[in-house]
Amino acid sequence: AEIRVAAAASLSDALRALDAAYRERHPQMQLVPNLAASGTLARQIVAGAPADLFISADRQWMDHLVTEKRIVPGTVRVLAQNSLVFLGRSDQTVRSLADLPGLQRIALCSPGSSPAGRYTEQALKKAGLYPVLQQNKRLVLAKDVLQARMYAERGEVDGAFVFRTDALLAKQARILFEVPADLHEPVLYPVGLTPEGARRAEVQEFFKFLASPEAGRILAGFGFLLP
Amino acid sequence: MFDLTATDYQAVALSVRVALTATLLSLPGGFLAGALLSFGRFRGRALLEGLLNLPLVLPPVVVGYLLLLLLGSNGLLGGLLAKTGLRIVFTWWAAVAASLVVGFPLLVRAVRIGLEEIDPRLLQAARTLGASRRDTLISIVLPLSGRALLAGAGLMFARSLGEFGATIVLAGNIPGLTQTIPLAIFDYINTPGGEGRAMTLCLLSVALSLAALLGNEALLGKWAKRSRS
Amino acid sequence: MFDLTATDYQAVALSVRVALTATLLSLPGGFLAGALLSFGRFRGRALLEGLLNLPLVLPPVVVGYLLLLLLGSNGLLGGLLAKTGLRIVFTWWAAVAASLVVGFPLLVRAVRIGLEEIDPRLLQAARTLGASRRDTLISIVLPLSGRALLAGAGLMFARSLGEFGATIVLAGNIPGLTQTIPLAIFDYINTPGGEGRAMTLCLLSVALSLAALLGNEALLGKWAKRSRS
Amino acid sequence: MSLSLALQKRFENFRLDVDFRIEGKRVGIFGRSGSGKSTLVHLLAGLLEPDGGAIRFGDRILYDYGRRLCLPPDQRRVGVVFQHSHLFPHLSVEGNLLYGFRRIPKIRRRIDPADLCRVLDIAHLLPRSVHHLSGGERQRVALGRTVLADPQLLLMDEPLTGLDEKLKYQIIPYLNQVLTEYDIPLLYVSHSMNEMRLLVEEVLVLDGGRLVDRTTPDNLARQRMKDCPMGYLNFLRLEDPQPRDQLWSYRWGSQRLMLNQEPAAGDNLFTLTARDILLFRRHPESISARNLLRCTVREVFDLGPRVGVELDCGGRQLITQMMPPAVTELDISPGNDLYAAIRADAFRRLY
Amino acid sequence: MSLSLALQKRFENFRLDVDFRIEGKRVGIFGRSGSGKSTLVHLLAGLLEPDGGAIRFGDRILYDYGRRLCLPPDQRRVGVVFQHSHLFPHLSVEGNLLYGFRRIPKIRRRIDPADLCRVLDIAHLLPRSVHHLSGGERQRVALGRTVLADPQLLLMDEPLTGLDEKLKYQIIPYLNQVLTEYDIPLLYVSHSMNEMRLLVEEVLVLDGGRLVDRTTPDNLARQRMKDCPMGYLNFLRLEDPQPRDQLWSYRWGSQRLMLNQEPAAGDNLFTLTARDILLFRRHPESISARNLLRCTVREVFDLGPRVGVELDCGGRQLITQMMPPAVTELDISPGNDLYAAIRADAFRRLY
Ligand SMILES: Nc1ncnc2c1ncn2[C@@H]1O[C@H](COP(=O)(O)OP(=O)(O)OP(=O)(O)O)[C@@H](O)[C@H]1O
Ligand SMILES: Nc1ncnc2c1ncn2[C@@H]1O[C@H](COP(=O)(O)OP(=O)(O)OP(=O)(O)O)[C@@H](O)[C@H]1O
Ligand SMILES: [Mg+2]
Ligand SMILES: [Mg+2]
Repeated sequence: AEIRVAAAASLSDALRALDAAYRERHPQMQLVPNLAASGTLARQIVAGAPADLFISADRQWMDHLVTEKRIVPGTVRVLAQNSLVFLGRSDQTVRSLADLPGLQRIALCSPGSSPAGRYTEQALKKAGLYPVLQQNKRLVLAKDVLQARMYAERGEVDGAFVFRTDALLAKQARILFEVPADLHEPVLYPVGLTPEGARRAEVQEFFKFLASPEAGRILAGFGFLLP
Repeated sequence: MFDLTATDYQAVALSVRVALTATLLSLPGGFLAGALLSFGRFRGRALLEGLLNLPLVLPPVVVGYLLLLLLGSNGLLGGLLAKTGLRIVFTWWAAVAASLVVGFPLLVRAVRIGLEEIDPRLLQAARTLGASRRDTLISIVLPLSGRALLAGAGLMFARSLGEFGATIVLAGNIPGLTQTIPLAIFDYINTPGGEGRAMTLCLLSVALSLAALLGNEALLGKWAKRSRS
Repeated sequence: MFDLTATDYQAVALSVRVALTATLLSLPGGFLAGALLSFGRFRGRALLEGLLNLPLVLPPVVVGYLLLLLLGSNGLLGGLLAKTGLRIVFTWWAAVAASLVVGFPLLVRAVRIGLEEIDPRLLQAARTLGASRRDTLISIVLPLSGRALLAGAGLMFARSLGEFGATIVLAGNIPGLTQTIPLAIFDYINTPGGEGRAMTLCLLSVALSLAALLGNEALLGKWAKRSRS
Repeated sequence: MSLSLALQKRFENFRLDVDFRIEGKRVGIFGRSGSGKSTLVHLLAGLLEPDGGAIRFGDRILYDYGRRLCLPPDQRRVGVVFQHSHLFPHLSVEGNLLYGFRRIPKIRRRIDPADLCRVLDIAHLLPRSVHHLSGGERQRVALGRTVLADPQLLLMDEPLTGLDEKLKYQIIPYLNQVLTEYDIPLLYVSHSMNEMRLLVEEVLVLDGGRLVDRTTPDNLARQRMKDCPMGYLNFLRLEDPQPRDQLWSYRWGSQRLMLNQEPAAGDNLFTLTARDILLFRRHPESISARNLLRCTVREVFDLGPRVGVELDCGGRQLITQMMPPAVTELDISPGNDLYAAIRADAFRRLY
Repeated sequence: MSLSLALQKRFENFRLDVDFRIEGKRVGIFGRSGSGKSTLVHLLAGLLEPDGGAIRFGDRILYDYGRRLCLPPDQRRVGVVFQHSHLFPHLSVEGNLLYGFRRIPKIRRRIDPADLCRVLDIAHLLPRSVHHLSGGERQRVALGRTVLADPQLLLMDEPLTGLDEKLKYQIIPYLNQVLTEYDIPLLYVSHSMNEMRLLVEEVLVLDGGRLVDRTTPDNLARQRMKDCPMGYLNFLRLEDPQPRDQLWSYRWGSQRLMLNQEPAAGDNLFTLTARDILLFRRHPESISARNLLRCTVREVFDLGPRVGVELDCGGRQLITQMMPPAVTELDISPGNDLYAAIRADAFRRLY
């Protein structure tokens, strides 16, 4: 049988590993992933997309679906956590948020469209840096984390705010510093079942697996933090 | 570099199927719409024109959302279709629908340019020989706009191969089912070390459309320039 | 519903500026490329054709990425430009460049359809009257492809207004600097509850292109059908 | 045909305003370049909408401004052969020929395409594309195409202009035959007086968009005798050829004429210029001319410096011309009898 | 002009293969529809590439297959007036006329556009668009456009076919004048014998893509006397008109002729059909004809059933025709003297 998983694109690799691990135990089960931005997935599910399980990169979209009655409220829980880091070329000497005003171009994800962006905005605002950087047009808003990382890697920007898991995949760039966790809401990946999913026993089964230590190990292997 | 997986091949096959289907499906409508806009004199012509061009002006993602609103199982048309047991969203037909809507304005415009260069005296001659308006459209205008239709079809096919934004929203990104080449590329870019494969897929896509375009050109060449008498 | 912010207005103004600039800049090249492909018989014609159509086939994001590789500060051309103090990436010129590359194949194809419908006997007449090949191109072909150029320009303008994928990569999404309408829409649409504003911007965009298209139509109408003698 | 029309059409630099009624089966439209002939043809065919007026053909109203009625071209059953051929470039010669024909219900088809092709000498072109036909070939195909569509009224706008003389005179009798056989009325635009006289019964003369004269082609030819290098051309349709004395004797009305021309299959139409006719007041005792006809003067008319004389020869008309002194000398006035001498070699076969 | 060409060109259903050399200034190309006339024109102008052969014009090589040389049309300085006008639709009449003219270096411009417009009667059309010109108007503009481009060789492909007779004969003398004044050689394609005789010195006859005859237009006209309804047409260029006895006396060679035609400004070119000439063996005592010329038989030639006679009248040539018995009766053979009678009203003004 198929388990239809709508998952944020940043989880695609982890999901593939989870699928492989789960199939060893349940060879008859097949994961059918639909990978896109959380917002896209949420809207698809609202529009009636077939999905059993939704893994969002963001609380907001999960809440949105709960209010739209497309996610069963009691099933929502946190699958994994992530943290925000500043990624840049190795030759950069930036050490903390305080060094940012000296930079020319800083990439972050668009706060409107991407959770990473929203967290970054919160942190920068809390640190009192946002208005300055914004006014001097230092901020380049990327569509998503991938694009922000790509700017950093190619040196188009002096640095980019991305998730830790994404930063670990960088080749030319390295993590310059971690953004203090108290400057923004926690970065959570909530998972929840749709009403269709909640009705299916095999989906419940997989949902349980996601909470298992084995699944936790796999996620940790990709750099995620466990709740 | 050419170590493509089974799903990659599926993506390629799906892309070709989707682009071809979208192109073929759109030809009759494209010709009619072009003819309507070129020769028709009716109220709301500007509106129709605007509506047709909408998909060109809007970001494809938005087009995808609007289509989703329309065709989704809770949507206006989707609800009706669902009653007949038809389901478009998240099937490969959704990819076809996305390509169709996004590429249609390109086709129509190509057709119009061709139509407007047809010597009206040929149409006059046909009318005096007893052909009605519609008959003239089919027996004279259609064959004479063959080149333009072909050129538009080439455009449409290429555009369909590259269509991403509307497709990912309307069809979802489901490997083997709705994952066309651009979506697969998107996936690889999201994967560490996937760049090589992404590149391979890009090249494949380019090769495909080049082949299509060259075939198109060859056909165009054969099709003598013949809208003149 | 019409509570647009200042940055929204900036986005609208920027979009118009970008689309207009891209369209105007591409016209001469579009005409020349169209003429070259229509009349030229040279080696590598197929290659040129393929290259020109590349932006059509590739997902716009990929096009943006390739452009970034070329024009980025570490890119092939970008490095050279940087030495002259010119910077394209993350400026509004990047948005222009993205629109230009993505819309160019559409323009060229429109021009070609027009060119190929010109009565070759007119060109023969011009040659026997002492006009060289180039002279004929300018004094006969160019004015006679005015309609096609105009139609292509309309297409290009509309496509530019809707261009998202390549722009966001090459120009970044910097409010007030490089944020065009589609980028703004993208932001709103990905925010729960942002639909209203996204819709408003969509409507604005559509209105803009409708106005452009209608102006285009009016011009086309004036421009009598005259590639026949 | 009974065609009545009152039409106005205004262009920037030109205004057509006509109002007339035609009863004949064959009518010509004559006029200088730019006088509005082609415009009239387009208005009649429904290809151009008039500014006002009405067109009635038989009991059908083709156009009526007052009643806001304007039949589309395909419902008028008015065939047009244009000045330029306007062949369909995507169809073969055969496809072009049969375009209109195929659109007639089978039971109404009356003309055999193969027949027509033979006469127009285009049978060998049938499978070819129309792209590289020569000028004359194109026009013959266009002609065939229109006739095969079996129109109730045929408009022709200088259709034979591009053809060489021989072909032209080969086509005319066939056209005549088709039009008669299938009873198709003709409105024929041309600059050629000969074509007019061979094809039409009445001529409307346009000038500056107005009807300035309506007359018979014969009369028109008489009027234009002085402009034409050959003078007036008499057309004689001769019958019943008999060989006699190494020549041929043909019947013409109640008398016989001697010609040096062999008869041809079909019609025997000959021309005789006005200047080939010698007049005598009394029977000349001996004359080398083989034909000496008794005839009566019907009419004497002015021709600029010369004088035209219309004779009645046994019921047939003959026109000749002379200088004013000769008129007095021969006492030529209506009702007087004369002798007309014509050489056997003066006749030219037209077809 | 000294034009030598050897050309081959093959189409699916047609093959042109010619090899000739022209020395005259004015040459005509005559032939039935589909004989390859237009093809030859296109090859000469460089609009169609031959399969092989060579074209040499004066000391310039326009094409040589062996040397892989093929001058482009704009470097050939060969002007073409096409069968259809091919006016540039985006230019006004004036823009069309001056298209080639503007491309000549200023110092080389020799023809005054205003002059030409007057003669072609198109001055009033100048500001108009070319879209709604009538057929004749279009062709006159095309004619003017080509002449204004000042070609070294002018090719004309049935350029006057669409014009009415009057206009045609108005244009010919001017064309003659322009060609003479600016020394432009002419290659003229037409079906019209009269145009040929008025414009060219030599005629090449094509048939089935091959040169089957080359002759003078006069000879061609003689050969075709039997086909033509009017017989042979003598062209007489008369000079020094003097009024006499209510008529006009003109000088023709060493003698004078009486005509009833008033002189016109410029040339006085008249036609006289072969049948307007009466021959007498001895001086007829009295005759109403105002002209009685002493002449010598130069040549007697066969004309099917009839006989053509070429006369020498005081150094000028006159051609007439008669039946064989009359030849014996009048003892017509080369060298014999005769009298030719011509009526004063037998002459027709051409221009
Ligand atoms: N659609 C139009 N718009 C403006 N002027 C026009 C239009 N059609 C014709 N004319 C003008 O009207 C006049 C009459 O044109 P028309 O074609 O009827 O002449 P015609 O008698 O057929 O001449 P020809 O013998 O040369 O063919 C011309 O002066 C022409 O320029
Ligand atoms: N490009 C071509 N391809 C094939 N056949 C051609 C081509 N051009 C001309 N022909 C054929 O060659 C023959 C000669 O054509 P051409 O136009 O030279 O005749 P023409 O002597 O000018 O006749 P007309 O007096 O009717 O104009 C015709 O049978 C024509 O169909
Ligand atoms: Mg006309
Ligand atoms: Mg020809």
